[in-house]
Amino acid sequence: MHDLPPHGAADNGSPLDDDFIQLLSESGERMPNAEFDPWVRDIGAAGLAALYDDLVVVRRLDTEATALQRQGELGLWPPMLGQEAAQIGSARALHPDDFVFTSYRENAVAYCRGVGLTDLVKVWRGNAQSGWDPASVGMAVPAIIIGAQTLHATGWALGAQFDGADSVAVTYFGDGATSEGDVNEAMVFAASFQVPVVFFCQNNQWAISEPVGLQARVHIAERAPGFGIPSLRVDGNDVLAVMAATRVALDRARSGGGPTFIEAVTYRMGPHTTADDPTRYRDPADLARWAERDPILRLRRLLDAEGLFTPEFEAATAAHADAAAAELRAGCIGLADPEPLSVFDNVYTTPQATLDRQRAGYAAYLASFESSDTRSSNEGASV
Amino acid sequence: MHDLPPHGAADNGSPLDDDFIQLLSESGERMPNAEFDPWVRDIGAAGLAALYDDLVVVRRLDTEATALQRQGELGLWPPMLGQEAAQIGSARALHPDDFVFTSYRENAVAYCRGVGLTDLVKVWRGNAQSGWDPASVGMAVPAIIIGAQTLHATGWALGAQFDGADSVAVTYFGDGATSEGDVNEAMVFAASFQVPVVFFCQNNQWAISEPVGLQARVHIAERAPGFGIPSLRVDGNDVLAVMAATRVALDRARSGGGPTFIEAVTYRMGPHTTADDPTRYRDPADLARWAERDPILRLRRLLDAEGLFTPEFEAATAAHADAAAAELRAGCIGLADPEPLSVFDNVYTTPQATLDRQRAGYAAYLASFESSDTRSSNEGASV
Amino acid sequence: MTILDRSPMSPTPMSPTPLRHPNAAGPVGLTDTTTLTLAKAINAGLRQAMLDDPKVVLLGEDIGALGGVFRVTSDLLREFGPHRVIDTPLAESAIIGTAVGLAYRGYRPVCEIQFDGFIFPGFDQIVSQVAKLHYRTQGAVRMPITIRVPFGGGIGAAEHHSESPEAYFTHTSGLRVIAVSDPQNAYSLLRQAIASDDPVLYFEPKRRYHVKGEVEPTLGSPMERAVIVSPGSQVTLITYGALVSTARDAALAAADEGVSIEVIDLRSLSPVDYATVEASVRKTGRLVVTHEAAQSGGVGGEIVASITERCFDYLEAAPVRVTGFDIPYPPAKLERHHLPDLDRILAGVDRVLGR
Amino acid sequence: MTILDRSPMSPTPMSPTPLRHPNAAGPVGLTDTTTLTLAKAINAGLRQAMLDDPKVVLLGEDIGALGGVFRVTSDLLREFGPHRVIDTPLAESAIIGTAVGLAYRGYRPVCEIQFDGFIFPGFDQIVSQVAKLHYRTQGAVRMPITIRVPFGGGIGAAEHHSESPEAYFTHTSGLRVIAVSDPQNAYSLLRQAIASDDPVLYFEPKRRYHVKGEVEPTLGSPMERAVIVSPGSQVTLITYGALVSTARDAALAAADEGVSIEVIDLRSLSPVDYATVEASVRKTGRLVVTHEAAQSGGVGGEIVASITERCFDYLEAAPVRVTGFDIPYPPAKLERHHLPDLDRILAGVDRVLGR
Ligand SMILES: Cc1ncc(C[n+]2csc(CCOP(=O)(O)OP(=O)(O)O)c2C)c(N)n1
Ligand SMILES: Cc1ncc(C[n+]2csc(CCOP(=O)(O)OP(=O)(O)O)c2C)c(N)n1
Ligand SMILES: [Mg+2]
Ligand SMILES: [Mg+2]
Repeated sequence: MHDLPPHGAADNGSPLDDDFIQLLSESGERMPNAEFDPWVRDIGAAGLAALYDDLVVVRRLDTEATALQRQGELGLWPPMLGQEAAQIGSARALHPDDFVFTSYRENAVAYCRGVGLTDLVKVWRGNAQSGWDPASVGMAVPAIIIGAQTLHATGWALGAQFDGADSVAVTYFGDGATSEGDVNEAMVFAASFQVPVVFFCQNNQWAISEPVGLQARVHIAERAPGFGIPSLRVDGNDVLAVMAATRVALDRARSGGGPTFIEAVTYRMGPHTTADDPTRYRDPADLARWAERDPILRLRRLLDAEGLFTPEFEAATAAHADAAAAELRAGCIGLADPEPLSVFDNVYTTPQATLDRQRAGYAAYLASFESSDTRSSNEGASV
Repeated sequence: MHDLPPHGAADNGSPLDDDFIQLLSESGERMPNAEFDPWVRDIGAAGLAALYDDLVVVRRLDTEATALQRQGELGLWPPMLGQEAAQIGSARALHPDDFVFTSYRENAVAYCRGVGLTDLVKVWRGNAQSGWDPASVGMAVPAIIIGAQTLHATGWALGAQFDGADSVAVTYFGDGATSEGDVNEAMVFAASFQVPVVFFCQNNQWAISEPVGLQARVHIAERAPGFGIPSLRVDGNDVLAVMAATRVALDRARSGGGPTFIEAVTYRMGPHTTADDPTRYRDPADLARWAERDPILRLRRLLDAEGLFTPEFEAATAAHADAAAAELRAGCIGLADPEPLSVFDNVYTTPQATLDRQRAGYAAYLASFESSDTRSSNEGASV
Repeated sequence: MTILDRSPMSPTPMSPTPLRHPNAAGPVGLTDTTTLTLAKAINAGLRQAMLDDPKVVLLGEDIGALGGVFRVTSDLLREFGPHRVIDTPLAESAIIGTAVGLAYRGYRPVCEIQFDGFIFPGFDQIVSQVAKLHYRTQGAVRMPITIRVPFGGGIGAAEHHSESPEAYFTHTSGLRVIAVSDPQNAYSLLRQAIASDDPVLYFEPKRRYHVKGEVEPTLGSPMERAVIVSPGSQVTLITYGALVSTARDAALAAADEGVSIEVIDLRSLSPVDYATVEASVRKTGRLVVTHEAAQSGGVGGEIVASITERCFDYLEAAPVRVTGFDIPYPPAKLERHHLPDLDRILAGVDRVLGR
Repeated sequence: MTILDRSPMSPTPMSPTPLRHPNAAGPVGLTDTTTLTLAKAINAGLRQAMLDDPKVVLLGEDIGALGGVFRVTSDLLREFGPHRVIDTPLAESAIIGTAVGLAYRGYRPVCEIQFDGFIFPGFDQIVSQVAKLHYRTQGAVRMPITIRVPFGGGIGAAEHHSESPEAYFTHTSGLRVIAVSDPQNAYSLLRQAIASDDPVLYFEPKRRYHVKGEVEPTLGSPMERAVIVSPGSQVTLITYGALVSTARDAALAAADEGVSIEVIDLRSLSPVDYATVEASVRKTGRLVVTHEAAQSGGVGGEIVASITERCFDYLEAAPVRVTGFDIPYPPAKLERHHLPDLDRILAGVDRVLGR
């Protein structure tokens, strides 16, 4: 019968065990792996450099956004610090016509999809409820309701299957999200219909203040097989391993093999959001231990060992990052405030009488301020 | 990594494979099992006879209720035909101070808990939304919203844990229910809190017209370990195996070992409810195959082989069943209609002004019919 | 790279298009006026919508081989195949959430919720995703999802099978809400709902599924329009769904007593066609609203409030509501003490007339 | 065998019982009038309820070590331990469903929903279980569950963090719905809500969490009662939650212009204290209702309808609603164009006065 696998809650509490796919050690050495190496064999020197550049740029963007928040330019920001490899490694494995469904923290994924830098912060500056047109970048707008997007990905993948398309839906979510009914229902549907979807869980060890051990007593990767979905557990701070695993999953999906679940084991090095205070619940020693496993440091060591980390390369990368940060800052600060009456736009695709009456009433109300210094009456208008 | 277990969807579609605990073969022979035999060693001749009596009585009750529905005495009835062993074997393993949370089909479980026979049909006759006081029998009123009760069981078990009580919550649900978010969330919570709850899934192969293969591509018992919950897969038509498995799970729960999941593999021999027409979706050959595995026939063969199935025993059992059926019929037909104004009772525990006004208005309205033959005005009353 | 289907939407509601399937052996839509039950009219509407637009897919529990527990989807699996008529696992949140994903990819999903009381596990996806995604994306994404819900009581059913949850949705900005009342408008409004680029909750009066009527294969007036089903001059009586027929009966009975009632079938609960309702109330000066749902927070309260705001000077008496009580749905043997019926509606009419 | 706790309920609302914990080192309730923020007043109310009744347990996301994202449960984990303050996995349906099971076993759970917009995954358990189980069991089972929900906007937050979902619950028979507005009633009504044997949705005006006020450790008037927070004679202005303070400001501003407004803080949204509201409207003849939630199907419509029914002959003008628009909650930079503010309320007052 089905007794528990050997590692239980206690192990989940110390997730540093290496029961996962690793291609790059913490000290930056390539670890041979017959099964997964072939999936990143094409990543030569230029590929590694490009990945490094990605990691540095997205960290810089993240830092800049955090600074913008501290300076009052953003209302809030959810940093991804520490999770860069999990996001870059997976997102760089995708095809343009794949489609991504994420939560709020996947800004590095959005960067890879080609989302404009300013568009990344529109929501957090309060200018809009989302930053981009999904069709133009192959990425849905983030879901804030935890787990909701996993069902959307499953539905999109069902559509792709009907269309006979060669496209895969990839959905990102956190360790905390695995407790929500929606994520589990998504696995039920994805397995039942055998649709091309990849469930990509960034296990960053925390759901705000709650450690992953509260959500799950066994490794999160073990959840999926019980739904009939094969899973992979990967070192989420190892950009190569993440890319290899994602490619395996994408390949399976494209060739009709159905869904795959990936648990990328990583760590949220920052607060949950800029409004959070992790000192209330997190042991600083934990953070120190994970700093050793920094995804950027690790790739840098590899590049260094291979003689690729030249001063020119470092400078070019830094310049790229600075330019991106400057673009983000300028774009953010330059965002025009939305028009007052746009509050009524796009509730419906066609006119709706009740709402149109409210809009007319409010327009008249606003106009009354323009026409006089004091507030004036607005008969019949419903404000 | 976690690839799929060897049996996939195809196997789930033919669930007759014997990858489950069996102590009693289809031909009624005891099958030795070192692990599970000790759990039913105390079931001697009298015990077997009592179980047989249970099975016969509950089937008779079920048949009687179906007849009552056909005769217009009940609005609807959900037959459990074929699932008697799954329900009797598990329910007879419980202690009085355990607490049961079921769906609508667990009438044999209710019988074991001591629910009055008439109380079983109150809902289906339309007299009340539930039949009994949960505290008096240690069984919640059935949940019609699929899966909802699994969370209630988990919460009750959490309370039992706080109380340091020796009691276990047992929740029954179907194969279809495993697709609902609630059932999965219940497993998350039960595992996280390690509460004394047993998840008892009657896989009767159907959710109305949908075969279990649509809900799950691997055996349902495989779902739980991914949540950190050990599981057992048992022949649900084998009353001894079901009892043994349930006792294992209860014992684990009582000794602080947390939740267990049991999949009892059985078959819904009847329609989903009396309103259903299975000929639209079910192959009659399937039914014939499962008739061979009838849970009552099987125990009868064992009793026969052991010389216990005497004519006197058969007659006594039949008489018991007939008497129960007669009691059910008389009780059903004798149920007094509820009072009109009781429609307002028990919405709240204390007076609620808006509702009290509605009650007063309706009382006046009803009274107006008594005082005159024609409808009369009822000023101020809100009906 | 075409990710979202940006092709023009299905035929606009105003142009009736009873298409035949090119393949003569394939499914055939209604071509002539036919007598159908309300359930069969919905079935015909689904078929026509599927013929009109290959992106229309049906999702739900037991909608395939069984044809749904009310047989509303009968034959469609056979006619269109399992890629158009999708029996889903038993999970309402996933049914709606999957539909969202299909809409993201350019599909036009029609979800069936088996009974009114089973919509709540899918409530979050409806309220937070279906209703809001068009707004959230500043118009970039459309959610042309129709959610069919058999609703209301009077069928002697067990709990959760007789509810009237429409007000939860009329309070949810971004949704349109329709309730049909007879075979013709069931057919016509379903086609309009499916063709709409907005998400539509489409409520079916389950106790009238078996009532027959003539169905013309047209789209009729726009779905936002209320319809005067029985003209009158002294009292405006507003309702929707199963009670439309009861309200008509009430108007007939009142006529015998010399009272002239104008019965309006709302059809659209969100938005409400206040132009039609206002015109009637300005004429009659008296308003009665009736529905099965609980009174507090129900659709009737909103209409009474809006009409009072809009027609205060025309009202000759306080508007009256005749509704279900503020109770959970009662057991079958008590439901007639909860549901408005002819007598309770007439008592309400008496009240608004000060009698 | 005692399965359900049948012991008499906690101290009745009317008898203030500021109990001290027997163990001097343990948590201590408020004993004297103290100046507290609204958040701290709720914290004090929770503490007192937990001291009063060992069956009171708290469930929610991040309510333990973190003390909740608004710090409302600060220190309670340390004071009462993990069996009374339960950090749950991230799943709202399970939070509510688990509370149902705890109630079945005689507990009195207090659930925290982190933000208004996150209540919907738990909606089914609230509507179909929490609200209905007492009725379903003909009174045999009680559901003394309190569901705390920070609600409303004005804090510049992202989507789903500023909603006002109260009307979904006022339309749900079997629930009581409370919205508090200041530290004192936050404290007193929370204790009453937890002591109630009925399920209570308890809405906290999150943008006023940091506002300070004096808190007396008493239960005050029954939670069903509305309170006149500022007496007046010409217009009745009804509101609840965060807008109570705005309404008071409006009354002050109007007084400067010679208009006398009576401001009523509803406190209980279900049931509404119509006795108090009616008495006021009979006096003033004019009614304005204001809330943040969307207008259609909102609490305001129900009040306007009910008051029109009850006080028609006293009304001198059509009641006026000043509410959020029928839109999804807008982005932070637009929220001031959605939320009623002083000016919009005064414009509504002008309207009801025909000015
Ligand atoms: C349905 C719902 N409940 C609660 C929240 C509040 N919330 C926002 S983020 C979060 C934790 C999410 O943790 P996880 O899934 O691990 O993602 P991470 O933040 O670590 O990326 C919570 C509880 C929410 N957004 N949605
Ligand atoms: C939330 C919800 N959705 C749909 C239904 C309608 N329904 C009633 S029984 C049923 C099938 C249940 O199948 P299963 O869980 O296998 O239990 P069984 O009927 O086989 O005992 C369905 C879909 C429901 N009661 N609740
Ligand atoms: Mg996390
Ligand atoms: Mg079943």
